[in-house]
Amino acid sequence: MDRMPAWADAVLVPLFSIVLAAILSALVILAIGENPVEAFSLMVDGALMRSAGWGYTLYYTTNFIFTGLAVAVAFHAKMFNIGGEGQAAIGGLGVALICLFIPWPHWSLALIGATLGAAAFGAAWAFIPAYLQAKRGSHIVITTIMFNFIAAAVLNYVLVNLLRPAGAMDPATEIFPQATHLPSFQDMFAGGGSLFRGAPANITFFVAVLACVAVWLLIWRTRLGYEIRAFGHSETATRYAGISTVRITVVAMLISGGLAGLMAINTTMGEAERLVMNATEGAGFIGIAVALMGRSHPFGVFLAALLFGFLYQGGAELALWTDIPRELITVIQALVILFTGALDNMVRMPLESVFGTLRRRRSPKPAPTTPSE
Amino acid sequence: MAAPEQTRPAIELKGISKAFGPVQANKDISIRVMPGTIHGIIGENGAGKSTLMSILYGFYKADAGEIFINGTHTEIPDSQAAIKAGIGMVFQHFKLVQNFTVLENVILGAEDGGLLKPSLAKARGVLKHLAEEYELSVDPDAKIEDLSVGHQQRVEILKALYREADILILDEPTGVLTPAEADHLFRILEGLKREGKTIILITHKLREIMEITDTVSVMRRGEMTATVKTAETTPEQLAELMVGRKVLLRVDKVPAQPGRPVLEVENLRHVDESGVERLKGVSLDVRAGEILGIAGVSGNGQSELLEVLGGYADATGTVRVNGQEIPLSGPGSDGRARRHGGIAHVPEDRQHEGLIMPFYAWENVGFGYHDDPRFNRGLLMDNAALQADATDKMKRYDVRPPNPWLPASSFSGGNQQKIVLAREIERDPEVLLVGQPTRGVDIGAIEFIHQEIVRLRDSGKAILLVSVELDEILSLSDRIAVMFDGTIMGERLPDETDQTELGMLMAGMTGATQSRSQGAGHA
Amino acid sequence: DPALIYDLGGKFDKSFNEAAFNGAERWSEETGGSYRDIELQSEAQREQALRRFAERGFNPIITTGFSMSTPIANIAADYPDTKFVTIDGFVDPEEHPNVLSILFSEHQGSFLVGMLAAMASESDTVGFVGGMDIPLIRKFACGYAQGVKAVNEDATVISNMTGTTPAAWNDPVKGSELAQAQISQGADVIFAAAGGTGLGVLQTVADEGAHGIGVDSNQNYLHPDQMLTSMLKRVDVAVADAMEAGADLETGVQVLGLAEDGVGYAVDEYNESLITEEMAAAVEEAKAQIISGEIEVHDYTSDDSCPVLDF
Amino acid sequence: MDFATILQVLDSTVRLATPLLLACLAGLFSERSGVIDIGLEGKMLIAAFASAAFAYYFSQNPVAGIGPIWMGLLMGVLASLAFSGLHGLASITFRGNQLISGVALNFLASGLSVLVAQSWFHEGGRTPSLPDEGRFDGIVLPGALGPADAEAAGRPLSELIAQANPIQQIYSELISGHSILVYVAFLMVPATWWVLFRTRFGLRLRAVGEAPEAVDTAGVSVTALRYGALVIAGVLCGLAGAYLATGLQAGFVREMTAGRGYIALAALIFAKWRPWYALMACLLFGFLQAIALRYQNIDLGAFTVPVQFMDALPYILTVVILAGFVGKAIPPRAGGDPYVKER
Ligand SMILES: Nc1ncnc2c1ncn2[C@@H]1O[C@H](COP(=O)(O)OP(=O)(O)OP(=O)(O)O)[C@@H](O)[C@H]1O
Ligand SMILES: Nc1ncnc2c1ncn2[C@@H]1O[C@H](COP(=O)(O)OP(=O)(O)OP(=O)(O)O)[C@@H](O)[C@H]1O
Ligand SMILES: [Mg+2]
Ligand SMILES: [Mg+2]
Repeated sequence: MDRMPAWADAVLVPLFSIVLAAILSALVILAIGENPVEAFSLMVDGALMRSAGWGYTLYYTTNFIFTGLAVAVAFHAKMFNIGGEGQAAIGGLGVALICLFIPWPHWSLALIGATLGAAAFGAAWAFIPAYLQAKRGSHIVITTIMFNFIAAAVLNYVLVNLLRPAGAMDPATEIFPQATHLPSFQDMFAGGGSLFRGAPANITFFVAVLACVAVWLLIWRTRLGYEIRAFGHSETATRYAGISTVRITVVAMLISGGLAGLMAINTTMGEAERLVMNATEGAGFIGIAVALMGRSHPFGVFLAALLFGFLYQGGAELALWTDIPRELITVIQALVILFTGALDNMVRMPLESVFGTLRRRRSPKPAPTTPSE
Repeated sequence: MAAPEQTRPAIELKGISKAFGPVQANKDISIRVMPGTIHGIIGENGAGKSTLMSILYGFYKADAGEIFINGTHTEIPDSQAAIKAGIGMVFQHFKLVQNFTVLENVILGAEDGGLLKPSLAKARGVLKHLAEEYELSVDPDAKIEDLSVGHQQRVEILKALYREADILILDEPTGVLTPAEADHLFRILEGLKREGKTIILITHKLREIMEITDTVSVMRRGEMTATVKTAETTPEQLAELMVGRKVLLRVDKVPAQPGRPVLEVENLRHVDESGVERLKGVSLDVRAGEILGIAGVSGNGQSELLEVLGGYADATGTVRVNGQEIPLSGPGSDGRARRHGGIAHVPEDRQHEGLIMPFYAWENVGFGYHDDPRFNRGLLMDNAALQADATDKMKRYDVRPPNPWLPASSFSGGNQQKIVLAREIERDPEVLLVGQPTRGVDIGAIEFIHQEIVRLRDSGKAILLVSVELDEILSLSDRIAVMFDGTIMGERLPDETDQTELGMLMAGMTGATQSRSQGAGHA
Repeated sequence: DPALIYDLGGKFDKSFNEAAFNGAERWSEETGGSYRDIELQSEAQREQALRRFAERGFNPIITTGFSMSTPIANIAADYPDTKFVTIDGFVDPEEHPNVLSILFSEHQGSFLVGMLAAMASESDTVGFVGGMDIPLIRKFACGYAQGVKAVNEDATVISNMTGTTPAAWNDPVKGSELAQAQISQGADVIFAAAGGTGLGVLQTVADEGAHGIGVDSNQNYLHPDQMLTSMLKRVDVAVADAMEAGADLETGVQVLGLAEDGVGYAVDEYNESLITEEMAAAVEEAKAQIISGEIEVHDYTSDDSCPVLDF
Repeated sequence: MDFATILQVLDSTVRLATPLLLACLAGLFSERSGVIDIGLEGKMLIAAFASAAFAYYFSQNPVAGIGPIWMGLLMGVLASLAFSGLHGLASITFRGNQLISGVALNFLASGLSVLVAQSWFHEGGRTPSLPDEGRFDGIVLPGALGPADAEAAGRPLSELIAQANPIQQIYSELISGHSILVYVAFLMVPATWWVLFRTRFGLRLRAVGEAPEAVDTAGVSVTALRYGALVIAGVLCGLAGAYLATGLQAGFVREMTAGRGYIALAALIFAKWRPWYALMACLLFGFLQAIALRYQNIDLGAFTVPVQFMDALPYILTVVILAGFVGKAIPPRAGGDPYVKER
């Protein structure tokens, strides 16, 4: 068992893993009779070489940051929140109600209101599973899966029967009032030019970045975060310390649900400017992959979200200009998750022995030490 | 007794080395053990004893070295091979399936044929036989999780015997046993020895080494420093070989100066989750500047007593600290409230309760006190303050290595215990609850831990000590209460009692020696 | 060149989007022209695809599905020289002169297949399976039920929706069970308007010896002599026509109903054995009356209510 | 609800429960061995695709002596096994994160099935409709009324059954007439119980999920046991997928598992990782769905219960039952942790 330097573990392992995933993806592309080089350059071109491409990449990234953070916070408390999808959907309902029924004078106030609303609704949707887990031991994985389905039904009912403008075909609310429209990257950075033209990335991205910082502070700098982590590692020890397990379970899930709910600001208020059905589009599930890949650390979540944002946007470009089915992107995502997340030791083990050999060569006799002395 | 010189050694290890990453756990170790003997191995925490034995059992693979069993060179790449070579091992941390029955655990890996029924039937017969032969009786249909540690250990031994092991390795078998259980174990070992089996015994207790082994090896920092005939050595000499300096084997303390009662407990009752009454009206008090030792066979309510007083089990009755009644259930009865009320608690199980193993040492040094204003600035925690505090405490308690940036899991048991003690004692509590303070800890660390507890007593604090080590109870306590079946059987003064009498009380027998000096220690 | 954007269901949904694809292919075969198309996978891509195609000079840009109308309204003004077509969606022609909205009178077509269903039913019970409870599907259901009641006032219409998540459109197993349930309640003709889920409905209907009605494209071939008919929605024609017109496409609003042959019912070699002469005559008569306005089929989406069916 | 309706609902329950049951038992084997498997969905999906694709292929290019449906089944199982192997590679051999591996497999199946289907059949990611020889027929048990009787009597089967005596009704409607995979699935329950609690393999399997170090020190290979469990899980998921595509349906449609893998996972937890409870849990889920499908718009006079409510009802009831009656589920202790000897 050889150890390698921390930088190698943090940089080389993911790098090699992604390269492996890319090689396998290229083989898949070859197998369906397309040109992998062309495909990859299209993706990079479309996602990273144009400002609008970035605008899309960052838009998706924003979604994944929120859902990724949501899953990550729950993970720290050793809970597996599969309910991000439902919490985000209900968060959308919160955003819609706040935007539609409160006359906001300015978007900035509306953003604050919607942030609170989205978080409150998302948290509320996580509350019952959390409470049942804490009080009745009902497994949070089952209950959150169930609440995803229930959320879809609620949203379907509300959009078709209650919030849809009369006569409209779309099961969606009407467009939110002008005053609630959030500034997009184009509004913020283009200065009348065509920078970020048409891209949906908006000020919510910065809310997401703030959320990363806030979650980092929460988990590693506050008492609550300390208690959440302690609970996640050892329930018996938290009881010994006098930390209420019920409180931590519920609070961690409320925060998790609230973060998932925040995603709705981006999709609903920032992009669509109305609430549509299925606005979450599976981002809740992507959040699981993002959190796992990001090792539940906000910075890792940010990077993983960026990677998935790139894949989403690159995939869209691919679909636009080639006949490659959109499912290719799903396959690439799967390979990236597999190699960076689950097969990372496949890369790490050989690397470790390489570093081990290097070290032995430098110092022929390993210095005998025992750490307990 | 010992086998004649000309017979080949049952076990011979030559030049065994093993490294875990940068740590050299075993360095060129050679050892011979004659058949039909009991061979002891002692050494400080982390000296490499367990590693060496795990190599012999095929659990770890040695980096270098050879193994000879009964004179023949034997490759032991895995436990299967070790079992085939006639080796059985009882690990320090038992390798049992908790929700299996005894029988199932015994046959696991040694089944005859694809179906369980015949194997179980056969094992039942063999177990009965073994039980008679070696005083190894356990209910074959009991679930492991329902058994006491002592019985669990018997299952481990049965597992080895069922596989017809001729060589039995026991890694710190008495660390978790009561004196009675330990005596019983030694009777079993003597019986096995008579049958011609070879036994390797790892322990931290010199008394046991002296009592039962034929030869003894001492390990230090991965090396085998000495092997001697037990008859030709003394505990003091062994201790010095182990630690590299003179060790005080008895607690050095002045007589207590007890003050007013600080902790008063009256009629404490507690019912556990499965509805069993664990505390049946316990009353006791602990005075300032005294150590009250609670002796008892584990499972008689001592753990529950600590949990209730420590604030994580509900109870009825009255508990007063400095005359102030404290709540025993509902709000204000949790561990946090207890700490604010001046009760500090060194829990019995440091790995599951006292520490968060993946947390850094400095995070653990704040655990339970993390809401202390000293460690907080507004909404955020003041990590710098915590780290400074931890560095300081770790230095003072001689935690090795004194690095607050290591996770708790990478400290040895003794050093983990020091971290917990440092945290609890240094808060200067009114009352200190201590459970099994030296379980699995080497003698060097035991000496230190005992000194610290006495020092706290001498500063006028009340200390409630729970331990299954009668030696520890007898040498540390100023007054001894014996618990049996959720009640206090009686109180004794350490100078006026002995192991035999305490043992009787612990077994629930009051008999003739009825309460020689109730309350006499209060004077 | 023209470009075509399919709705989230994807190009090969065997009904609505596939009809658009077929129209485009036919146009391409007939004229030798080429076109670009894309299957969306997320809401945000709607605008993206529109813009990217417009920027690259594709014209006209044809979209399917009502969900495209809002994105088109958002971006149309940015590309005044590009013509946009929204099939099933509505964009105000006053505000956006470069948009053509094509709407179909699905309720009329559904009415006709409803009549056929009622006439073919021996149990006087017919079924409807919709993909999701949304206005468009209610429009189908309501027209269908009206057709049924027009033939037989006492007939029962069992109406079911498959779900509330996107999986509702792709769960043939659930469709199958719904069909079983309806059949066991007596239904012997079932109209499936549920995408991939509908395939499960039609399969089970065929397995159980009842009759199915397909939707959007002509699905009669799926189960010869078992499919009563298919409710046609000539998205293919609309797409081919728009591509044909190219950059000179006339914008505004088109409503394609029975009169324009925009909707209808399919009779071909796979189902002619099932459509008797009286049935054909009755349906043709009703068709004429609808065109002339003698019969007015209520459109659910006009006032969000249906006179003959509760939702 | 009359007798016939009850029977039909139960009949539907059996069909809906079967894929859940197979997947749930797959999860049971895997998780009992200490490998958490949220990739059930993906394995089912890829098996559904492979079975349909090859059943179709072999119905077009027949191999003498073997029915295309059996080739389809075989390939479905093999596909699922391949996924199981990948999961094992990641989570056993390379000690990776089992959750991530499962998530990745779900994505992979969802993408790969459509991608390959499109590349082979050009029908938009589905397989062509299977001809009859590519599908599993219902089996008419001896003495039960079946299609043959219906043909002989010249009346529909349902009518025949409705007129039979109640025992015969139950027998013919509910018990007889399912595809072979249904019977396999139900027989798997006692089989699983027997293997788990009556055989050496079962003992070791349960042990390795609880305390792998105990198994290791007893001289048994943890790795081999866990791979063994994954193989069984792969086969069972393969059957589940094949049942969806070739038993219940006549072909593969994208995402046709529609979340059943997750429901099976829920059922597994619900069942506390025990085979008979798993049967009960899956039947319960199937029953709730069957009821919800049958009674979509309940008219309560003044007020119609919306379809969305009925649609969500199975999920709501699951939560209620879970919270009210089931209580805490304790998973196999070693679940989710890769076994590392040198801790
Ligand atoms: N699994 C492991 N991984 C890494 N290092 C280990 C491992 N086990 C032991 N070590 C290292 O090997 C050394 C010897 O450990 P070992 O457990 O053999 O000590 P020990 O003598 O049994 O101690 P104790 O008396 O506490 O039981 C330790 O100091 C530690 O650094
Ligand atoms: N994962 C690890 N990495 C590095 N060192 C380890 C690891 N696990 C254990 N050790 C080392 O192994 C040694 C012995 O560990 P072990 O868990 O046996 O504790 P211990 O000292 O034996 O305590 P106890 O006797 O109470 O069990 C310690 O010195 C510890 O530093
Ligand atoms: Mg040890
Ligand atoms: Mg140890």
